[in-house]
Amino acid sequence: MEPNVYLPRLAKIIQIKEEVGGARAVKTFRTELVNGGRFDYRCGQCAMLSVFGKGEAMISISSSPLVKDFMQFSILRSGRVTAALHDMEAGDLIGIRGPYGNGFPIDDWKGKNLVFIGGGIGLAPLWSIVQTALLRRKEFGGLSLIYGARTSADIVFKDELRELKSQMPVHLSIDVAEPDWKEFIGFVPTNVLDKKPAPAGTIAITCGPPIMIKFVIKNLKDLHFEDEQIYTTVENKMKCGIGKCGRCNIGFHYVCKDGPVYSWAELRTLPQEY
Amino acid sequence: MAEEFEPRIVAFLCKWCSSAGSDLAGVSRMEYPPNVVPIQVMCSGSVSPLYIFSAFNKGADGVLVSGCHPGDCHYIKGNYYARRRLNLVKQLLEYIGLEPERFQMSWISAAEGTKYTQVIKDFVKELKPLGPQSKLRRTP
Amino acid sequence: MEKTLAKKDFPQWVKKLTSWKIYLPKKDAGGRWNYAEADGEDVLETRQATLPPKTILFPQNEILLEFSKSRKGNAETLEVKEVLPPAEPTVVFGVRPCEAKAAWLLDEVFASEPRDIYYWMRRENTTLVGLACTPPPSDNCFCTSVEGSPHAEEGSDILLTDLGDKYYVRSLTAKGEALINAAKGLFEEAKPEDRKKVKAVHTESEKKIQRELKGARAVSEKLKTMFDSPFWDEEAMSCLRCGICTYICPSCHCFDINDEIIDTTPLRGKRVRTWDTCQFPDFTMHSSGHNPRPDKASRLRQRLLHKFQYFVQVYDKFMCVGCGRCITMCPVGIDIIKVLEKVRDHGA
Amino acid sequence: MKRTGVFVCHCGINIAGTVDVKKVAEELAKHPGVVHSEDYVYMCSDPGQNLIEQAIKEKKLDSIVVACCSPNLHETTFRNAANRAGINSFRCEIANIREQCSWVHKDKPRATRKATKIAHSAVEKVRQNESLEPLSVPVTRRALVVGGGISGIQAALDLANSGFEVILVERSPSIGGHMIQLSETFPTLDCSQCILTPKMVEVSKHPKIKLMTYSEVQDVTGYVGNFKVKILKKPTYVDPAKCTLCDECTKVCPIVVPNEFDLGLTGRRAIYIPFPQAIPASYTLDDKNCPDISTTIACGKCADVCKPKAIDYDQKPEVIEEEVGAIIVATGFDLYEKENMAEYGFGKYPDVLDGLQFERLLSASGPTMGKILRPSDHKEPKEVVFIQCSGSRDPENHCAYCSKICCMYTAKHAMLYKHHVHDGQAYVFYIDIRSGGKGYEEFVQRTVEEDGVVYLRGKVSKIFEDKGKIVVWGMDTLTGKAIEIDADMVVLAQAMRPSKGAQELAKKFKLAMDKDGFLAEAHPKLRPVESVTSGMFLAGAAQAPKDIPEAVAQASGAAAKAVVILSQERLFHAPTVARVTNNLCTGCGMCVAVCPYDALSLKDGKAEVNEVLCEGCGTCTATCLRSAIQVKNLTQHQVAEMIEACLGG
Amino acid sequence: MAKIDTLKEEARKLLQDGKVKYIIGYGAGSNGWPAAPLFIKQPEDVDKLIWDPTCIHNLVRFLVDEKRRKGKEKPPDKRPVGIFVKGCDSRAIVVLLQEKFIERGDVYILGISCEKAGVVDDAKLAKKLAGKKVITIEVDDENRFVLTTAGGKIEVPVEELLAERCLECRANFPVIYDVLSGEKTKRAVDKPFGSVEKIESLPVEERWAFWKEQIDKCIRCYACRSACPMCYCDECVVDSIQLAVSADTTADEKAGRIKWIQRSAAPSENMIYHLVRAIHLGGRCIDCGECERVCPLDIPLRLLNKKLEKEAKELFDYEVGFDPDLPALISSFRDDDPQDFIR
Repeated sequence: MEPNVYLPRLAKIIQIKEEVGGARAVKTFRTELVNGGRFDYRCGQCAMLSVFGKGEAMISISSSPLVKDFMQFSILRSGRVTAALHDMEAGDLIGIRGPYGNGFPIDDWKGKNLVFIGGGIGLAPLWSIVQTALLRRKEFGGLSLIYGARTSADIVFKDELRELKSQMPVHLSIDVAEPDWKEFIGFVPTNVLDKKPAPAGTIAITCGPPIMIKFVIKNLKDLHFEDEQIYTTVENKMKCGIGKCGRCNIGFHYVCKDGPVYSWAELRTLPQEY
Repeated sequence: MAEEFEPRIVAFLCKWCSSAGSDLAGVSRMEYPPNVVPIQVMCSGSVSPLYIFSAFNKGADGVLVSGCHPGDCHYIKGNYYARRRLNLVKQLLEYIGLEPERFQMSWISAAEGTKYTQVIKDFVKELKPLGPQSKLRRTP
Repeated sequence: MEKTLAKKDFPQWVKKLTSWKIYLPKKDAGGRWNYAEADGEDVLETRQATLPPKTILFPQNEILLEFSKSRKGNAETLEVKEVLPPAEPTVVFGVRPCEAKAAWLLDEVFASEPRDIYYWMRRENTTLVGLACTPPPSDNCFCTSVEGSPHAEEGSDILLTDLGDKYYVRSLTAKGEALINAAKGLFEEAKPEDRKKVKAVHTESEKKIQRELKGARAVSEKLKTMFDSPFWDEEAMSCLRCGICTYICPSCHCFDINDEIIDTTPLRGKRVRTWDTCQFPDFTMHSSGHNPRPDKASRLRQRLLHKFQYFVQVYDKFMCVGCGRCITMCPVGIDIIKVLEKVRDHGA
Repeated sequence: MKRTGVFVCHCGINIAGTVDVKKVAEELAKHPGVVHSEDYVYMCSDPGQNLIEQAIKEKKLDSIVVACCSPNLHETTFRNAANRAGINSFRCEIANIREQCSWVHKDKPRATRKATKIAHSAVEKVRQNESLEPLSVPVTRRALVVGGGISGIQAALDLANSGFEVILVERSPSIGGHMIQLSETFPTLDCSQCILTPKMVEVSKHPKIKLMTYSEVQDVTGYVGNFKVKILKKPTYVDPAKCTLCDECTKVCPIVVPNEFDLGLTGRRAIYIPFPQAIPASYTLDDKNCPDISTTIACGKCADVCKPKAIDYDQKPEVIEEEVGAIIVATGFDLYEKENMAEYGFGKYPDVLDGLQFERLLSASGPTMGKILRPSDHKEPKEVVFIQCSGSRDPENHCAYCSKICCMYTAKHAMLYKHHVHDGQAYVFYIDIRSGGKGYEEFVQRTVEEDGVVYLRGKVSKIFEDKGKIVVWGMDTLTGKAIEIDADMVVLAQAMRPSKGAQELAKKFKLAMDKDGFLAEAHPKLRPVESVTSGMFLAGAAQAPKDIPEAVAQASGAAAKAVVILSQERLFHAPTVARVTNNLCTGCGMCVAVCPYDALSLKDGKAEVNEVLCEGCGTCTATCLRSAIQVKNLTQHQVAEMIEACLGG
Repeated sequence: MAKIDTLKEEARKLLQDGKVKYIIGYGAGSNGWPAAPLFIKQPEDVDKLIWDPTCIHNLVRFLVDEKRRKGKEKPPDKRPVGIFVKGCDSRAIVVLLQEKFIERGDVYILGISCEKAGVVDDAKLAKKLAGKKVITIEVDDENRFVLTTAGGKIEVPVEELLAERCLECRANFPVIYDVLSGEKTKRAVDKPFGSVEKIESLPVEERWAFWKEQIDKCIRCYACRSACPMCYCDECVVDSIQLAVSADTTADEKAGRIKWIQRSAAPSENMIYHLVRAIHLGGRCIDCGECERVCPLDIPLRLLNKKLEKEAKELFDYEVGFDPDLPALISSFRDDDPQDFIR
């Protein structure tokens, strides 16, 4: 009997970390499959998480594929399923199916500098590749991260970012001034212009709200990045994850299957329906 | 022998009158069948038609809404709106062929423990011969 | 395998197929045609059913799995049970060739990796017996404009052609043959004159198609340039944003997946796949409230582009079989042929 | 995080006798989100509450359900316990498995199943309850008293003497109400006017009381602590500051109308002073009866004779707006309508009187200067029949209720009649004698024993006039004999009714009325002086028939209740109020139309909630077609889940 | 049959003078049905306007789109929209005014009286034509439909072809308009609720059997509510969808969307959907019959709504769509509303 692609595997939440509180709460969940471990995936791929009774939500995997013990998801509390996930506790069971999508072509980037540009919860899909790049540090050139959030409280992976600073330049920003904030104040795209990553031999990978991505790309272009040097992810609404249900369709692509990772060179040829 | 059919009833009781009336029935140890699970609401006027439809959809064999006698509404006039609104619900349900006995409304004051008991007894008695409600019940 | 079957023997054939579940177009009390189960009084007519036989291969509701959940102290138990469609052999008689062709299009979608097991279990268990259209079942038929014909064979396991007192029976697959073999005695080998006659009937039937979209392939090319045109706003003005055009479409296949609760104490429920449509405003709504296709214009554009451009780009086929249902059924007279003609002639 | 704890109370055997409490606790433990579930013999006891507090802390519960008795009993207890353990009061819900379950069922398995469902349903509710804090609003520290009878006077004086400003509004030209019309009062036979007038004067002189007679409340908006009232001050056309009470005007006024104060036994002019001791001491030109005032061309005679030029035809009605924090409604009573008593010839025969008319005859300042004379021929009546329960205790034809004071005032009437007419005979028809009250029973005994009033138990069947006598047919049910009395006068002990206009007033004030039209108290036993609207209180006969001491006591009670509000800087209001989901609201205004408290309004095409006005009834919720308005902590989502829980399993 | 020449001229002037944003009227259809909604922006297109008994659509529905469109315009074009309405359609405008969904100044109403006729029923017409194609339909002086086909003219008394709702119509001329074409001829309807009474007279189980069969057909394409001018909510309460989600919608609000019914097109869910729609149309439905007309499965939805129209009239003496100042049926009451059904 062939495998049923709609059938999730049972997984257990083994750890929950509160990243951001309040109205736009974010929590990071570490999970392992009930029979142990995880399935294979690539950086930038997603998985469909089930809270039985509430439904499914497509979430990007934020842990590195090189970490074998668990799969990690950082989730913004935004709807029925994610709210239910936020109500769960370590030990609770969920369903996971996947992985879905193409993932980042990380092997094509060997020897290149990587600049990660993230906003808000958009750091989650980048996190997988940041971790992987660190674990395969020798294969890449310079690494740096430009990341911002609305307020300092909205910054995810606070502890990890502090640690990360010892391993690569980390440029943080918040949208409006706060008393104790010593780093950049302003939107992420502005911070990109401020930090001026050099395009030579560099791949820029950006992820965040659609409006941020739009201006990050514009600013990268202004910094003379080529379309092929800019990568981003598209987050359309998804239900099946396998390119059938029609929801994430843009042009002849299904984001869940043909995406979500696109170089700007590819993405600009598709209709702007994301 | 098959177990006797015991109808499942949801009762929306106004906190100020009917729910207090059911408390009085309790204090007075008046016995009545345990088929009704009460949901206390602030006023019969707050009972949306959706509650009625939903209860039937979720498997209720009967639904009762009970509020204050006209003129006695704790909120002055909520029960008047309920009376009009739920009359329409009742007419509609009967029109599509639900047995009229399945949806009922009553005025029961905080002092009418006896009436509460009687209404429940009568309701259960009327529902028994009808058997389970499956017309609006969602398929398991 | 090419045979003939006396028309009067058709009910016999149906009766002999005891190990199949049988559907064919039937007229309901309200005078509408639907694919319904055979009831012993079965004749074939060239009528268009309101809903295409897609409802059999890709039913509106499909339970994917069932789950139940309980909790004891801190330990949670969760049971997930796969629910597969019943593996019962099924025949659908009297399928319009365009509708069978639609199955052939759906096959592409559901076969592309990873395969959709729910569709395939039904598809593999179902034999489609097409009946060539003589005459066209609808004033709005335009199959010949979208690389189809009233006697198209794609998707069918058998194609019947009405030759007056008998059917010309052309078996196209092993599934089709099995069906004939189940009632061998009823069939005769097709004779050369039958073949001739079939050809004539087929040619004649093509002429009877009343609607035409000239240059569909050109339309497809043209659509590539039309994405940002204000044209769509104008065309969509009268759209009601209902789902009729897609729900009754033989080739539309968008769906939704939801958990439906049976009981909460303890939690029991099922995960159900249901039809959905790109015409509903919430179809593409992100949970942030952002909607990539926020208006009627972008949704009408999506329907047409998906059928006439995106699908063509991937599979080199139109995702429209020209049955004309969406034209006939549209409450406000949006006519896909007219719209596409306007596309074709746009800016010319 | 959703971590709910469930605590099932045995209540000794009150619950555990019929409900398998252990099983209920076990079943609930299976419920997703329930991380703690236990039973205990008395949850409300100290150890029980400690158990809850401990579990909240140890298991980090964020909400609890206590399955026990009715929330009316221990909701506050357990909410306080929850609060002590660090969770918001609203994160505690009560599942009533005693009054609504164990006490009314015998079948243990079924009662247990029902209790489980009730508790489930409470769990579903509490899981979605928000943590809320009471709403706080500042208080306007002034009061309004409506009605200037004895109740209103007493309430106003008590409030003023507590140091709060009071506006006393009276509809008629003078305060005093019905009490000022009375002769003597039972059981002490104090002179009514003698004891009331000092209080009236005190009102008029009190620096904290703003007296507004001949005025009516037009409109009330706002809420407890912050009412805004519009008061219509009708023109009297006489400036009290200038009026010297010389009475010249009445002498020239050509218009005579029945005198309300004497209940039509005498007449008065269009310009008049209601009675000599009236407060304010001034004349009023009654523009309904002065034929020309409406056209502003009065005959002018009164103005011509008025030396101090106190008469001013140009006075106009005035609307005065006031802000107050509390309102006491003391609108009093009227007697049951004469038109309804045709069976006793009331209104048809001039010598059939009602109780108040008889009071006027008894009064030394009345139309007969205290002599008992028949209105028809001014002769002294020798046989007088008093009929009790006239219009009361008669659900078929009249009022169903007992008017309460009629037994006493009839006894007083009969006694006083005998004191005036020593050779006269008084008969009293009665159903029962109800004389509960200090000195009341003795008073009735005195009437019978010392004054020889004949009490006849029975109903009067017919009254008709014959040869100058009023013939009363009745039945003495004690002897079973038919009785016929040729009376000179009949006095009906008419029932008390809510005063005319009470219904309209109730609408303006958003007060509820009982089935008889009296203003409804918030609770018949425990909140007898509060109305259903918070911040509004009831005093006197507006709420139910009562005698003077009761009215005075209630007035003081109402004043004390008002002081509870006025003595605070800020008030707290239940936070379970409506909330609008703006995205869903289309601004159709249906919710605004149904809100009984005017708490909703439309602003920029969306409904807006005034949280302080909202009482959380939820009628808006059921009306809204879009579920765009919800009451906090009893949202439709919560109810939907509760329905599911009630029917599950 | 009313002539719309004057209305056309009015329309032309309105467009020429820029007094209206655009005009919603009827033009020639293309899918086999003679009339279809037509949106006109240019004065020269006014000649495309038609009026015949196939102008069945209630164009008031498009005011809902217009309101959405206007909400997105920056700055909004506040000119009114010209709209052609029949009697029933005009009542829809009255209800929209009553519910403050639109303001009177948002519309310029071009009213047409149906006079003695009305609009035709598609099924009845198809039956009468028996495969022939109709070119024009008119009403003659003797109140007959004159169907012109390639094969000649067919004359039919109007009653035989009129839509069911027209046979029970109580407002065959607009109750609100800026200009009117045609006579205000009141048509005597002896049984305004005849169709409902027929169902009511059935025993309870037969009523159920009738409705069950009908509702089972529903595929939940939602054409009924999409075509309904009263179903203007951004999000329908029976949807678990998140249409009314905007950037400021909180996660709790989104998570708190109630699933009153399931997405599955199961008979029970379909029935609840239609019941909710019916009850929400109580005191609001103006019987334009669009829900029933657009239903691809021919579910007689009008009969559901008509039932509540009947109850509103009989129980509460409430008539829908005549007075924009009237409070809504369910946001008002009378002290003596019937309560004999209450214990």
